[in-house]
Amino acid sequence: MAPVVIDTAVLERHGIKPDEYDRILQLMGREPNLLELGLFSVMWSEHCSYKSSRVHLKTLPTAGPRVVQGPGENAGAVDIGDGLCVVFKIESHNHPSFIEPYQGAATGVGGIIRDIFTMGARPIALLNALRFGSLDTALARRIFEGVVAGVGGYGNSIGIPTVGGEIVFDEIYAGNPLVNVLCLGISRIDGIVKGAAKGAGNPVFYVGAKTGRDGIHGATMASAEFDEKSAEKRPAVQVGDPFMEKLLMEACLEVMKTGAVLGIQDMGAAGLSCATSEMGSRGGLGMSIDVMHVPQRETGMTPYEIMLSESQERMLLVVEKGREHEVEAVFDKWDLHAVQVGEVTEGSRLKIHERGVLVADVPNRALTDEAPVYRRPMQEPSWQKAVQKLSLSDLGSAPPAQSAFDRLVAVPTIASKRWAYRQYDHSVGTNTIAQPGMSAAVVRVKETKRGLAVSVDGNGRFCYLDPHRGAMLAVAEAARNVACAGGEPIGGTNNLNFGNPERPEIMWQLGEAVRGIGDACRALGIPITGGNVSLYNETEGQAIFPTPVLGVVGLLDDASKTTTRIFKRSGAVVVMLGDNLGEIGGSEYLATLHGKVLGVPPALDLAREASLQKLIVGLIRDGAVESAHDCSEGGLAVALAECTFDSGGIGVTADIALCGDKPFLSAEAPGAKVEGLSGDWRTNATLFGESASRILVSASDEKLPAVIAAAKAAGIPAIVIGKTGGDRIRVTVDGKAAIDSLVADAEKAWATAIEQKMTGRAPL
Amino acid sequence: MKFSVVVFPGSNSDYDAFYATSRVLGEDAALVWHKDTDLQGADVVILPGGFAHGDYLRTGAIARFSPIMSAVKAFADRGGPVLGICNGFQVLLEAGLLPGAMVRNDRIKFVSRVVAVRVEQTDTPFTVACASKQVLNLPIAHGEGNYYADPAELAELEANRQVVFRYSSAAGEVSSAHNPNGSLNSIAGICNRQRNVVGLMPHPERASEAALGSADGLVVLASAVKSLASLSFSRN
Amino acid sequence: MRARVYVTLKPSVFDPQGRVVADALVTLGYQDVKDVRQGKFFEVELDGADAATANLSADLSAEAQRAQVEALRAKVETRVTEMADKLLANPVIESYRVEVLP
Amino acid sequence: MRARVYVTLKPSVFDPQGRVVADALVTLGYQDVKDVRQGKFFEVELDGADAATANLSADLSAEAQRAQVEALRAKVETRVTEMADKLLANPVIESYRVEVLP
Ligand SMILES: Nc1ncnc2c1ncn2[C@@H]1O[C@H](COP(=O)(O)OP(=O)(O)O)[C@@H](O)[C@H]1O
Ligand SMILES: [Mg+2]
Repeated sequence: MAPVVIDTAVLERHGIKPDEYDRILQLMGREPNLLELGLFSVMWSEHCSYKSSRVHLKTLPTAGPRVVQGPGENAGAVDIGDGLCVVFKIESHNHPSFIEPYQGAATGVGGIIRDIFTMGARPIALLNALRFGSLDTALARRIFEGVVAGVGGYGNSIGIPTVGGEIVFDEIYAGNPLVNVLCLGISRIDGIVKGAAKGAGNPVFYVGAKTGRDGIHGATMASAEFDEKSAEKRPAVQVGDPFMEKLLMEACLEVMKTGAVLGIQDMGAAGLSCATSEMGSRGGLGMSIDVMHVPQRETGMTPYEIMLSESQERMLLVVEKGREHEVEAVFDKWDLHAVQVGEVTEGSRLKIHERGVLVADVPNRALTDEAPVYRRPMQEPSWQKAVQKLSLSDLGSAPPAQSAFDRLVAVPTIASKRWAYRQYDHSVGTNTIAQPGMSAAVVRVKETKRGLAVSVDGNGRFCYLDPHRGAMLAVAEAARNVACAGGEPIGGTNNLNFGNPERPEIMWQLGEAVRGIGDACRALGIPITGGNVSLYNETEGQAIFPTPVLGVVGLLDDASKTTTRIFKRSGAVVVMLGDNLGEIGGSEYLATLHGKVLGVPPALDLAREASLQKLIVGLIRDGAVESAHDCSEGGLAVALAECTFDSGGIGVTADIALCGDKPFLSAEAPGAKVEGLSGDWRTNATLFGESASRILVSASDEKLPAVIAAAKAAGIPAIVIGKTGGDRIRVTVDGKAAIDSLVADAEKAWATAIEQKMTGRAPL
Repeated sequence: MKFSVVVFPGSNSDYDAFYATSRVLGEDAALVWHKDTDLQGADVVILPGGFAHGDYLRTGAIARFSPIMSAVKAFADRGGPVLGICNGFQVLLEAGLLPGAMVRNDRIKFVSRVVAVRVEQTDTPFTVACASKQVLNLPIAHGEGNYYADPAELAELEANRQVVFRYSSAAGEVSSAHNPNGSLNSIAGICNRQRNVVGLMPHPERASEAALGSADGLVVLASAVKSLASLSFSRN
Repeated sequence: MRARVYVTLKPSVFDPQGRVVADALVTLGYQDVKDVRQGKFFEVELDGADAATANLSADLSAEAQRAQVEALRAKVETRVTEMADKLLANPVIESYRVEVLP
Repeated sequence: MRARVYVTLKPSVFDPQGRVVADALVTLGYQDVKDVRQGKFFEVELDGADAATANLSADLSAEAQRAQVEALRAKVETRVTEMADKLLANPVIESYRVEVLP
């Protein structure tokens, strides 16, 4: 390669800081050439190296009796019995989705699917967690429309059902939407294949789409803040090819069954650079390739471009020498042509050749394990304490409960997401037992009686107000949703969406959130088996809310025993498990009705949360309850209404006890006392407060004593609040009328709110 | 009896059809690769849902040239029962085994939900076990299920009773309000003149077990088993 | 008046659909097909523009008429280009060309 | 040599995509948009055809050269029309037009 003077301008273009360059010189023992610098640039980017978050991620609990594979591989895996494991991971594609919503989201889906089948697992479900600005703006509508179409476009085509997810709308995400996608697959435990090189002399194969100039420096883009200039340096956005990926998936799963594949890795961020160096360093071996053999879509590509390209739908395989023909035969069947690009070598160097000439020679661990690790300074934001103060008297008067209820059921964050999920094929694969629209998705595991419940949850507002507690609440909510479907939480994955980590306040948010995830996961017995970090989620210096998204997977021994949020019949007793403390800090109610994000998020007693989840899983397993629904955004009133939706119009009559006037004095939140909680304020806090650890269940008169007894044994309050029946949602607070709506009216507002925003007219 | 399910590159409901016929219905079933030329002794052929060849160009357009399609054509010509589900229906249209064509859903977007479908004809191999005007709850999942035929063709289809399924309300009334994609005459499925080749957009194989929300679709597959006793055609 | 907007993926952007069509053509025996790129076009029909032309034609010289038509075409072109920019093409991955029909 | 195949839905077939684009344009303030029809086109690149032209050009009169090129264009047109017939367009709902590029 032609010698290039590596000056500050070159380093800057590669996003390499001066001290990082010193480290490169030290690791290399000489000056790198431009290609080598390119390798360091992409591999040491935040996206690939986790350099800012690594010290924190290390603190997460990752072990457990069921864990088959923890973090570090392409995806995590957890034992589900019968020799099978569930393989899952979550991944973000936030920045590309802002630039090109359809393709950004589509290629995000493609990327996470590859992570799953790379492990030897057949993907059976997709979920997503999305954040957009307000649907009252044309920009948010355009991004939302494109992202949903892209998620569907890719998943539908490849034939993996999108079975659930969550969508939140808040102006804070207007210039930086979040697109987090979780994929889950099933594999035999002994069928897991890892992304490590094995055996010097074994051939290295490339298969899939040809390499083009797309996305060069995509990984570094994902690690840079948006500013006005980024409009110019827009790299070519990749176009997803779900058909190619479908062929790759089928062929790879088939080829892995031959046993001739010793290691496999997809080429995602940082493309061939990442796949070759990671496979080498994981296997403690080297790799030698010649870019001449890499199939190319464009002419005149340089080794630099070939190594850094992020063309989609490509895989790298280490094959047992002598069995090449078996591998080639399978790929040929699928009209894919696997080509040998190099071989595994002794030592630990990544050697890249161009027509036989050595053009890069780097110790592979220098690119991976020895990437810089930063213990970046953390500082609680100066405004943190101020936003936790909530004085109701400053907010004026409280609206009547009825009008607050009417507004809340139709606010896009709470409203039905059917406009989105009706664009997702959720029935393909014939495993989907609980479809989108339920609290958790449930898929069955064919050939067994088992089922898996999955949920993704996160609450950016809570995390903004208190990142530690907000993150604990996210874990608790995801696990509780899974438990409400009858699943015992067995593993988790997380996506950390934050701003610029070079700012101490952002780093503090990240550190606190990770600490919260760790605390909650330890208490609830949920090992974290993987995840993803997305930093620099900022526009013009404005960071998003810190938004950790938790994906929790739960196991049902008998999938047929699952239940949903929906009331099944008239005449059932409605019971609230847990305490109604009227906590309105950070609630949807405050944001929607008063335009404020203030206060402390609800308190969370982790021991009690764990008992509650055990309780509900047991009740569902024993068939003691007919429905179960977690109370979250919109509180008890909205949760009650949601139980009536999709039931065919079964109403409910309930009376709720007024919450206390000092619900905020829990030991965990000193100083968080809300002033002015009386009158209508107190009624609204009772109905719309978002206290954690609450589940609404319905049960028959005969089963009621068993439910009460089980709750008592678990130390969880169980309060009978009403009965199902009629065609109205009637809620009184301490006997005083508060809400009285026809189910049909409330349901229509809830079901069609998003469609109306998107089409500007009432739906058919 | 044996169901042969054709696998095109990009088929994604092939295994679902295989599972429903073999595991749920308990019949023999085989997956047949599109490059093969032999249907493996099929009694019934299913062209499954999916995105054959990515559905790039047009749905079903490239798949019709697959080697296996000559065998499917010959099988159909001999009177063998052929069922095209969703993408399989689109392939049958492109291959000329059924008349008409598909255009984009009238509301453009991909539609995935359960719809009610009324059985219009019970004298096809895939509806003999249905009651007349029976309403089935079946999932649809497609972006291009908006059936089109020119006016003369459409009139002929109706005159020959070739419309086998129509979108309807739960009570069985047909109206534009219950038409999810803009199909002419609310058509959800049709058959050929000989009545042995049937194509439909809804997915009966995805509604063949109560655990999945509906077992209404099983009657479509079970019909094939029932009809076979009375049908006579040569397998080779 | 009518105009067409032709939209194509930028040359640097991979076109999976075109590739599959090209493969299909080769399989069908057209071995000489080297590449296929797929694009789309929109034929936009605008109201009023024709009426405007009609109105003017009567009491003007041929040259003045031609100038009027030219001005109208230019206006349509600007307008449709604006539409392409705003809605019909995605500037991140696509480029477009506008053609005003006679 | 390159040729383009333009494919459109027949006028009798309702074009939902065109309708949606037209509606969107009106919503964006282009009230004078009367109708939009969406079509697609394929740019087919054929191998060898150029080489053939190059070979011939040297020792022939300008006229003969032109005739040769014309013959080649005609050949390409026939060939691409065949492709359109067989694969690129569905005659039930679509019509097409072939244009050989210079
Ligand atoms: N992006 C999405 N993709 C698929 N399904 C979704 C999506 N967003 C929401 N849903 C469905 O709507 C349900 C309701 O969402 P949410 O309000 O978050 O419920 P919960 O309070 O149970 O967490 C989700 O559980 C999910 O099944
Ligand atoms: Mg939620």
